Amino acid sequence: MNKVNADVQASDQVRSPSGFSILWREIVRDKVALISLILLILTCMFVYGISLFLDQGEIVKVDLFAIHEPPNDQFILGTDYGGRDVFGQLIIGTRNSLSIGILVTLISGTVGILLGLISGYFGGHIDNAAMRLVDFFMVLPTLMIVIVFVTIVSDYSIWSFSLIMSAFLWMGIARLIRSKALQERELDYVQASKTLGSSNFKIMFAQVLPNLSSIIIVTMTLNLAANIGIESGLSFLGFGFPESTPSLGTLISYARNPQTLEFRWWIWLPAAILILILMLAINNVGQALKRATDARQRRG
Amino acid sequence: MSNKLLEIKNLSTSFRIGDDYYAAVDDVTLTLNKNEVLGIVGESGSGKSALAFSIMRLHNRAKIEGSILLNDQDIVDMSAANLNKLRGDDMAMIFQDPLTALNPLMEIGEQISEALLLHNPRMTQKQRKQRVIELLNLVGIPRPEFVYEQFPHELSGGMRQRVVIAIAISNKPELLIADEPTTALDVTIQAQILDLIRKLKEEMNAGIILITHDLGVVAEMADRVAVMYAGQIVEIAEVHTLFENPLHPYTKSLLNSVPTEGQDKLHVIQGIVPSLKNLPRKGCRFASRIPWIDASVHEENPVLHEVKPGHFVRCSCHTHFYFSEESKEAEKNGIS
Amino acid sequence: MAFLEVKDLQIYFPIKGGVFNRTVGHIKAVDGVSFSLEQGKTYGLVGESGSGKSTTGRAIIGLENVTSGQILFEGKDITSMKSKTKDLRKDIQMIFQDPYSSLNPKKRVLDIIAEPLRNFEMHSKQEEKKKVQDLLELVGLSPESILKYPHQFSGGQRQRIGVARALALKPKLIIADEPVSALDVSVQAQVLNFMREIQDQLNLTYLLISHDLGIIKHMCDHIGIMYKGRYVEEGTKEEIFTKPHHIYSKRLVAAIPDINPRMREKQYRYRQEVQEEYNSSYNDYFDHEGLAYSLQSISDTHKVALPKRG
Amino acid sequence: MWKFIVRRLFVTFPQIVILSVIIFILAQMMPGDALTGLIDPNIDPAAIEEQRERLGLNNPWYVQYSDWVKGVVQGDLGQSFRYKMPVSDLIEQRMINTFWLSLLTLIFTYAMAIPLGIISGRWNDTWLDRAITGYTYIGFAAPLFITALLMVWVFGFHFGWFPTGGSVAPGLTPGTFEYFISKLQHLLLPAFSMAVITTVSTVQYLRSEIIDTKQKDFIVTARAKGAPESRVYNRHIFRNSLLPIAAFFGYEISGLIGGSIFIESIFSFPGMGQLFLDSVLLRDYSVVTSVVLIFGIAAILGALLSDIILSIVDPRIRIK
Amino acid sequence: ACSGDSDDGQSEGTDSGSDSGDSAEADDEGESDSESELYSIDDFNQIKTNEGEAIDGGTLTFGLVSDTAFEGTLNWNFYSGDPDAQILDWFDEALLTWDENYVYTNDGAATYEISEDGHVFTFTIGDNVNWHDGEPVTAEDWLFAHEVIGHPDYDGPRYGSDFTNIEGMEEYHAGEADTISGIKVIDDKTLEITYIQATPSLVTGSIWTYPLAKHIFGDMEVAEMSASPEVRENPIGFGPFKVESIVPGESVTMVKNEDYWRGEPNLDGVTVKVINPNVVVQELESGGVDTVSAFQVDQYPDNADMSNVEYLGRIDRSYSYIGFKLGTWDKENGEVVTDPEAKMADVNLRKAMWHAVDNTTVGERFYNGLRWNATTLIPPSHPEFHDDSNAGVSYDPEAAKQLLDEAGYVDVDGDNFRENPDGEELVINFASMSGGEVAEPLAQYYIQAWEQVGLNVQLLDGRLQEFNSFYDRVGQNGDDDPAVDIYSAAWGVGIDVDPRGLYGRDAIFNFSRYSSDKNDELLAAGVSEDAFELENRQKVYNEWQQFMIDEVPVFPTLYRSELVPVNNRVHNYYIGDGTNMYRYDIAVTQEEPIVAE
Ligand SMILES: Nc1ncnc2c1ncn2[C@@H]1O[C@H](COP(=O)(O)OP(=O)(O)OP(=O)(O)O)[C@@H](O)[C@H]1O
Ligand SMILES: Nc1ncnc2c1ncn2[C@@H]1O[C@H](COP(=O)(O)OP(=O)(O)OP(=O)(O)O)[C@@H](O)[C@H]1O
Ligand SMILES: [Mg+2]
Ligand SMILES: [Mg+2]
Repeated sequence: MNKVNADVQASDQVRSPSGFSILWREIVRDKVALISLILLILTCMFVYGISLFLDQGEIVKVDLFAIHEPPNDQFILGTDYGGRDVFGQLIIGTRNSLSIGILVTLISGTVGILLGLISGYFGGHIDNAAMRLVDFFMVLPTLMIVIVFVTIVSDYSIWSFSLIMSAFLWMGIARLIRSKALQERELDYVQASKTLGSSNFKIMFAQVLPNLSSIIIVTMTLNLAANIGIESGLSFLGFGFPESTPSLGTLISYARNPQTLEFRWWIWLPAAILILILMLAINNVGQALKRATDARQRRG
Repeated sequence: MSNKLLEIKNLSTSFRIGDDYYAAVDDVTLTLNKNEVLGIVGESGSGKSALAFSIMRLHNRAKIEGSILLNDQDIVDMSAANLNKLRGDDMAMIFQDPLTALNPLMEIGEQISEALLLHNPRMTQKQRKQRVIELLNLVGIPRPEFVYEQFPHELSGGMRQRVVIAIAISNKPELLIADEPTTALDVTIQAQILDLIRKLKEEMNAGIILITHDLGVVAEMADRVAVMYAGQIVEIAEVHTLFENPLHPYTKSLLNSVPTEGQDKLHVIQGIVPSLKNLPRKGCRFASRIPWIDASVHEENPVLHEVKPGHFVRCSCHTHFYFSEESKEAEKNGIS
Repeated sequence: MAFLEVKDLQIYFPIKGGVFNRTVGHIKAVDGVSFSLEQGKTYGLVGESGSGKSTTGRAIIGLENVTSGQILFEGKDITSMKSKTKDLRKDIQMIFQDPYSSLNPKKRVLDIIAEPLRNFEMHSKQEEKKKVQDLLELVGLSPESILKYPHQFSGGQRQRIGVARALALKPKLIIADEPVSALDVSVQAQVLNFMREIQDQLNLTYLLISHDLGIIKHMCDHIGIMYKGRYVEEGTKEEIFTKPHHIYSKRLVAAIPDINPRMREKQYRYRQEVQEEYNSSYNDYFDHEGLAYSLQSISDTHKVALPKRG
Repeated sequence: MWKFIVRRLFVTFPQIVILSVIIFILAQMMPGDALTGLIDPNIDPAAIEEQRERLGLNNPWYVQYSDWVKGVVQGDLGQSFRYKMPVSDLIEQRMINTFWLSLLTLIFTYAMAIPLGIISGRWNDTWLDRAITGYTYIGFAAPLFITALLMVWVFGFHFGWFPTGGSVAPGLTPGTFEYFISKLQHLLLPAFSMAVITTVSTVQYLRSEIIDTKQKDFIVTARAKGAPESRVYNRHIFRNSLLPIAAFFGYEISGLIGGSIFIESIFSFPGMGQLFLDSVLLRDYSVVTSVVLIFGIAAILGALLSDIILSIVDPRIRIK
Repeated sequence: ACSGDSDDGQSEGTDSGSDSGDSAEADDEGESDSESELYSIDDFNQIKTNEGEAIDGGTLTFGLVSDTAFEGTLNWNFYSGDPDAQILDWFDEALLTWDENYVYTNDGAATYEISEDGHVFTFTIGDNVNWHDGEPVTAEDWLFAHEVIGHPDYDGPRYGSDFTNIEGMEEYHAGEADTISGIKVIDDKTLEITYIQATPSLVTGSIWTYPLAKHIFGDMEVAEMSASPEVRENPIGFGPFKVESIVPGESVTMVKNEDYWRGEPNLDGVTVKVINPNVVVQELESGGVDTVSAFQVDQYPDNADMSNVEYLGRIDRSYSYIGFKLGTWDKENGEVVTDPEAKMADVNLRKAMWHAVDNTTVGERFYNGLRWNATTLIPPSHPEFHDDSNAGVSYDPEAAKQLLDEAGYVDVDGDNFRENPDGEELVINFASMSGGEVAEPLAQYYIQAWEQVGLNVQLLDGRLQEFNSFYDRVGQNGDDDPAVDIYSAAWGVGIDVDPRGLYGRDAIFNFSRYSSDKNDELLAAGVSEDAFELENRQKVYNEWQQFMIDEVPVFPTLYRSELVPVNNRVHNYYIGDGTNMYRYDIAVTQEEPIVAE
C-alpha cells in the first residue's frame, strides 16, 4: 500500500475537452445533421472539384443559337437568355456563393472575434467605446453603402465584395464574443493567469479564446448559412456580380423577370433549391453543434 | 403508527444516461414521524437531492420505483392533479439556492400568495395579502409591507431564503423538505435560518427532512440521521447514537474529516464518489474506498441491518473497519 | 521588518450613475485595513460575505487597484502594479476558491502548471516536463497525469493542481482565498492536510481567507476578523476563539454549529445570549454608520475595534 | 428613467451627426448627380450646368453639407430634385405608407411568432416542434424577394385575392370607409409576405428562451407550490420568456427597414424603401440623405426603445 | 425630344440552336420549340381594330409601366420624367399637332402661318379651346410659357436651343430685358414669334407649343411653380380629360372634359395607375388594365396569343449603336477635339468591327425580329429621311479580317489577338450600360464576335456600367474617361431629324468626339434655308448617312419597334403620330375589360 493512491481514474467517459469531439459526437448522433454534413462535404467537393475542370469563360459564352433552351441532352439544365449553359453556371455559381459565404464568415468572424474579445476582456472604457462602435455600425445604411461601393469600385470581385459585406456583418459575433468574454474573464482561471504573470495578450488568445472555440464554431456555422445567400438580395436589386461571374444569387434573380419565373423554371429554380438545401444543411449542422454546446439541450 | 408521516419503501429513482437508466437513488427505505427532524447527510452527488425531488415528484424525466406513502397515500402512482393538491399544501420544499429559486420577474408578495391561491381558492385577495404579510413576519422579514412589493433581486441571500421558506410553510405543510437550506449562506445567517426552521417545526408540528452535508448542522438540528452514499442509505440512527457510536466506515470517516479541536491531521477518505454510470452495482459501494479492508468482509448485496433498535447499517464491513494508518503513511511518502 | 505588512489599505470601487454615468459614490470594499504576517505562519482572514476579505487578498497579489495605503513585502513597497517586479511576482502566489473554474478546461495539466514557468523562466521542453512532474509528485498526483485535462480529476485533485501551479515558482507567500469551500468535507480534509504539509516543507506563509471558522481554527496561527471592509478584531487563534472581545466576533464564533449533538441546547442558549448582547450593545461597538471603529490593542497580539477612549 | 433616456439620447446625438456626414460623403462619391439623367440633345448642356450651379451641386461636399445642416436645423430637409417638392412633404407621404406596412408586418409577425414559438418551445422535440423548426429553417434560408414574388404570383394573380401593387385603389376619397378598406387590402399581402420571413428569428428566439426558462430553478419552485402545468407555463415560463421578445421589438425596426426596400419594390408600394432605392438610382441626394438619416434615427430610436422596454418590463434592470 | 435611352429590352424570344451558326436567316423548323417564331413590325397595326358595338361612356384603365413612382410634376412646362408625360398626354395637349413625318399640321388646337423669309410664325388658337376651368386658352398663356421657361429662376429642363433661337430670348434670360422681343401677342388668340434662324427644324418640333395658364400661375414666383399644388395636386390642361384625383406616385383618376374643343369624349373617364414592369402581362390578362404605356418586345413571343388583347405596333424613333472614342471634349470652347492619334483612329479598324458583328442574328435571336439590323444613323421611323437604299455595312467577318490585315492589325505574338500596326498589344475597352436585361449577353456577344476576327475587346472594369457612371465616363459632362475606347448606347431620335445635337462639333453628346469639316458642312446644310425644300434636305441627309458609314465614328446596330397590347373592348385606340385619331375618340364596348381565357 505504499503508493500514492489519490490519482483515481475519474471516470470512464474520459473525453477530450477540446469540444471538437463533443461537437462531433453530437453530429454523428443526429441523423439529420450527419446527412446534412455529408451532403455539404459532397457538394463542396463536387463543386470545387468539378469547377477546376470547367472553363468559366466557355460557360458564360453567349450563344445566339441556343437561347432559352429547356433542359436537354446537351444542356442538362437548359440555357439562359444568353444561350449560356445553366448547369455550368450553377456549379460555378455555387462555388462562388460558397466562397463568398466562407470569406465573409471568416473576415467578419475574425473582426468580430478580435473586437469582441478585446472589448469583453478589458471591459470598462475600452468595452464602452467598442460597443458604441458596434451600435454605430448597426445603424449604418448597409445597402446604400454597398450600392455606392458597387458603383465606385472598379475592381468588383468576390474578394472586394466579401470585404465590404464583412464590414457590416461583424457586429453580431462581436457582441456575442464580448458577452462570453465578459463572463469568461470573471472566471478564476483568467485571474490565475494574471497572478502567474501572463500578459493580457497571452491570456486573451491562449487562455480565453480556446474556451470560446465551440461557441465560435457554432456561430460561424450559422453565419455561414446566412452568408451564402448574401449576394442574392443585391443581385435582385441589380447590384450583384456581373453575369460573367455567376453566382446563385444571379441565377435566382433571373426570376425577377416574370417570363423567366413563370415559363423558364430551369434557370432559377435549381439555384433556389440548391441555396435552400445548402443553407438548410449548414443550418442543421450548426443547430446540432449548438445543441452540443448547450449541455441541457444535448440529445442523449 | 399514527405518528408515522412518511414512509418510503424500496425507492429507486433512475435517470436516463445514453440508452440506459442509472439509479441515483437506489433502494431507499425510511420513515419519518410527525414532529421529527430527519437529517440526511452525504457527499455531493450521493443522491440527497434526487431523493428529495422524488418525494415531491419533481423530476420530470426520471423513473421512480418503490413506494412513497405520505399519510398512507402513495405518491409514486398519483395523478398529476392529485399531486398538485399535495404539493405546497401537505408537503413543501425549501430549495438550496435562494438566488435562483424565485421568479425574478414576480413580486415577492405575488410569489407567496400564489402558493395560497392554489390551495385556498376561496380566500379573498385581501385575506391572502394579510396572510402573506403574516408569513413574512413569521420568517423574520422586517417591513413586510414594503418587501411585499419588492423583487427578488432587491433582497439579500438570507432574505430570499426566508421568502423561500415562507412559500414552503404558507399552507402549514405536514412534511417539509429542506434541501441544503443554508449552504449558500453565511454562518451568522445560517444560524438564524436554522433557528427559524426549529421554531417553525415546533409551531407546525411538521415532519422535516433536512438535507445537508454540514455535519454541524445535523448535529444541531436533527432527531435522527440518515447517511447516504452513492444513492443508498448506509446508516440510519438517532442523532446521539450516530455521532457517538457511528458504525459504517463512511459515517466514521465523515465524522473524522471535520476539523475539531486538537486534531492535527484530518482524516481523508481515499478516492472519490463514483459517478452514477460507473457505480459498482454489486457489493458494498464503499469497498473501493477502504482498500485496506479485505474484500471478503463486504457483503455480496448488502442490505440495511438493524444492529440496535432504530440503528440501521448497511454491509457488515463496519465490524472490521479501522482507520488505515498505512494510508496516512503512504501520503507522507508520496510527498517526500 | 515584517514579512508582509499591509498599512491602512483602502480599496474603493466607484458607483456609476447620473445622466453622464459619472462616478457618484464609492463602495468602500476595504476601508483602512492594517495587518502584518510572519514568515512561515498562517494568517486567517474571516468575515461574512462581502466584508472585503477577497478584495484584500487580491490587492496584495495585484489583481485589484489600491486606492490608498501601502503593502510592504519583505520591506519593499509593492502597492502599485508597476512596483511589482518580476521577482516579487514570483514570490507571491494564489490558490483560488473554485477548483473548477480556476483551471482552464481547455489546457492539459502540463500547460497549466508550466504556465508560470514559461512566463518567468526559460526551460527546454524536457526540463519543463521534468519540473512539472516533480511538482505533481509534490502535490501527490501521479506524474503521468500531465497529459490529462482538468475535468478528468476530482475536485480535490484539481485543487492540488492549482496548488502545484502556485508552487511552481517557489513562492514565499501564498494567498489562499477560500481554498476548500467548494469541496466536500472529506475532500476538504485532504486539501487542508496537504496545505499544512507543504507549509512545513517549504516554509510557506499563508494568508488564508475563509468564512468557515472551523477551518480557520484548524489552520491559522493569527486571525483577523473583518466586517464591512474594516477590521473588528485581530489576534491569535486562542484569543479569538476563547476570548472574543468584539461583539461581532462573539456572534460569529457563536454561530458555528457544534458537531456534538449533546451541546445543542447549550450552544443554542449561548447564541441567544450573544444575540441579546449584540442587540443591546450594538452602539458601543459600531459608529453611526454601522462601521467598526479603528483597532485598539488590548494585548501584544490582540487588537479590537473600539471607540477611542477618552 | 428620464435620466436614462436623456443619457441615451446624448450618446445617440453624435451618432446621428456622424451618420449624416458619412451618408453625405457617400452620396457625393456616387458617380453622377441628379442631372445626369437628362441626356437630351435638345437640352442645352449650359442650361444644365446653370442648374447645377444653382442647386449647389458643384460645391464641395462640406459646403453642401453645411447648407443642408443649416436647413435641417430649421426643419427643412431640402427640395427633392426629382419630385420638385420639399423632401419633408415627400417623406411624409411615403412615411405614412411605410408606417402602416411596418405596423401590420409587426402585428402579423408577432401574431404568428408567439403561438408558434410557444408551441415549439413547450412541446420541444415533438413532431409539431419539428415542423415549426423546419419552417423556421426554410424561412431563414429563403430569400425575402423570392418569397414575396411567389406570394404575388400565387395570391395576387393566381387566386386574385389581393391587389398586387400600389397602396390604395385609384379614385377613392381619403377618409372614407372604402378608402380605409382599400388601404388595408393593399397592405395585407406585402405585410404578410414580409412577416413570413421576419417571424422566423422571433420563433427561434422564443423557442430557445422557453426551453431555457423551463430548466430554471424557480419553475421547480412553482411546481413545488402545487401549480398545475398550465399555470406553470402561463404564469411563469411564458411571462419570463416573452420579456426578452418585448425588448427585441425595437430591434425589429432595423430589420423592417431592410426588408421594406425589397417588399416595396416588388409590390410597387410607394413607401420609404422604394423612395430610397429610386433616389439612390436617380441621385436625388437631398432625398437619399434625408431618408437614410430617418432610417438611421429610426434604428437608433428602435434600439433605444428596446432598452427602455426592457428596463420597464424587467425589474432587475428597472431604472428609477 | 431625343433622349438617352438605356437598352431596356429583354430577350425572351427564343430561337433554339438551329443547324449551323452562321445562317443569318432564321430557321423556323428544326429542333426549335414553339417560341421560336420571328415577327416583323410591318405586321402590326397602329390603330386598333374595332370589334363589336361601343357603349356610351365607360372608363379606361391605363397602366403606366414604371418601377418607380411617378414624380407628379403634371405640367408640360415643368415635367421631366416620362411617366409624368404619359399622364399629361391624357389631360393636356400641344397646341400644334403633326403628321406622320412630324411636320406641324393645321388641325390642332392652333394653326400657324410662316412668313416669306421663314423667320416669323403667326399662331392662331382656336376659339373653343378652353382650359378645364372654362377660361379660354390665350396667346397670353403661350407667351407666359415662354417667359417662365426663359426665366432665370426656372427649374425645369426645357430651356435650350429651341428657345435661344427666339429673338430677344437670351437677353430676357440674362435678365437684360423684361420682355422677349421676338414674341408678340397680337390679340387674345393670336401670337407671333420671330426666330433668329429659319430652319426646317422649326416645323418639325422646335416650337414650344404648350401654353401655361396665366390666370393660375401668373402671380406665382417662377421658382415655386413646379412644386405648387397647381402642378402637383390640381393640375390643369385643355385636353380631353380632367384630373379628378391623384394618389401621389401611384394613380390618377380623370373624368371627361365635356367642353373639349374637338368635342365631347366618348369615355366617361380614364384611370392611370402605375404598374410594375414585372406584372404587366398579368395585369393585362386579368383585365386589371386595358392597355399599358410600354410593353417590352421580348415579352411578346411568350404572350403573342393572349386572347383578350390586340397588339398595336410601330417603328420606334430610336436606334442602338456602338461608338468609338476618337477625341475629347474641350470645355473652354465647348467643342469636340478629335485626336488623330486615338486608339480607334484607324477607320479600317472601326469598319472591321462593324463587319464583325451580326446584327441581323442578334435581332432575330434576342428580339425575335422585333429589333433588326440597323443600316444608317437615321432610323426608318423617319421615312422621309431614312435612306432605304443604303444597306450600311454588312456582316462579313472575312471582310473584317481582310481590312484588319491590310491596315496592319496582325497577330505577331501568336496569342490569337491582333496587335496594332506598331506591333503593340491592342486591348480595346468596351463600356456598356447595365439596366436592360439582355444588356449583358449582348455586350458579351459583341466581344465574342470581335474576338472571332482577332480583336481583344474587354468589358470596361469587367462589368457593365451603371447608368450614371456610364454617362459620366462616356463624357456627358465633358470629362471623357480615357479608359473608354468603345461604348454601346442608344439614342432616341427627336421628331426633328436634325442630327446636330448628337453628331455636331459643338454637341457635348457627340460622345465619339468625331468631327470633320465635311460633317460640319453636311449638318449645316441639313438645316439651312435651302433645306426647306424637302428634296434638298433628303439629299443632304442621304449623303450624310453614307458619310457616316464611311467614317464610322459610330455604327448603328439595331432599329427598334414599339408594341402596345390593347384590350379588345377598346375602340379607336392608336399609337404613334399622324393617325388622325385622338384620345376623345377612344371608346369601349363593355363596362369591364375582357379577361384572358
Ligand atoms: N436530471 C438528472 N439527470 C441525470 N442525472 C442526474 C439528474 N439529477 C441528478 N443526477 C445525478 O444523480 C446523482 C445524485 O444527484 P443529487 O443531486 O441527488 O446529489 P446530492 O446528494 O444532492 O448532491 P449535492 O450535495 O451536490 O446537492 C448525481 O450523480 C447526479 O449527477
Ligand atoms: N469589481 C468590483 N466592483 C465593484 N464592487 C466590488 C468589486 N469587487 C468587489 N466589490 C464589492 O466589494 C465588497 C467586498 O467584496 P469581497 O469579494 O472582497 O468580499 P468577501 O469578503 O471576499 O466576500 P465573500 O465571502 O462573498 O467572498 C463587496 O461589497 C463587493 O460587492
Ligand atoms: Mg443536492
Ligand atoms: Mg471572497
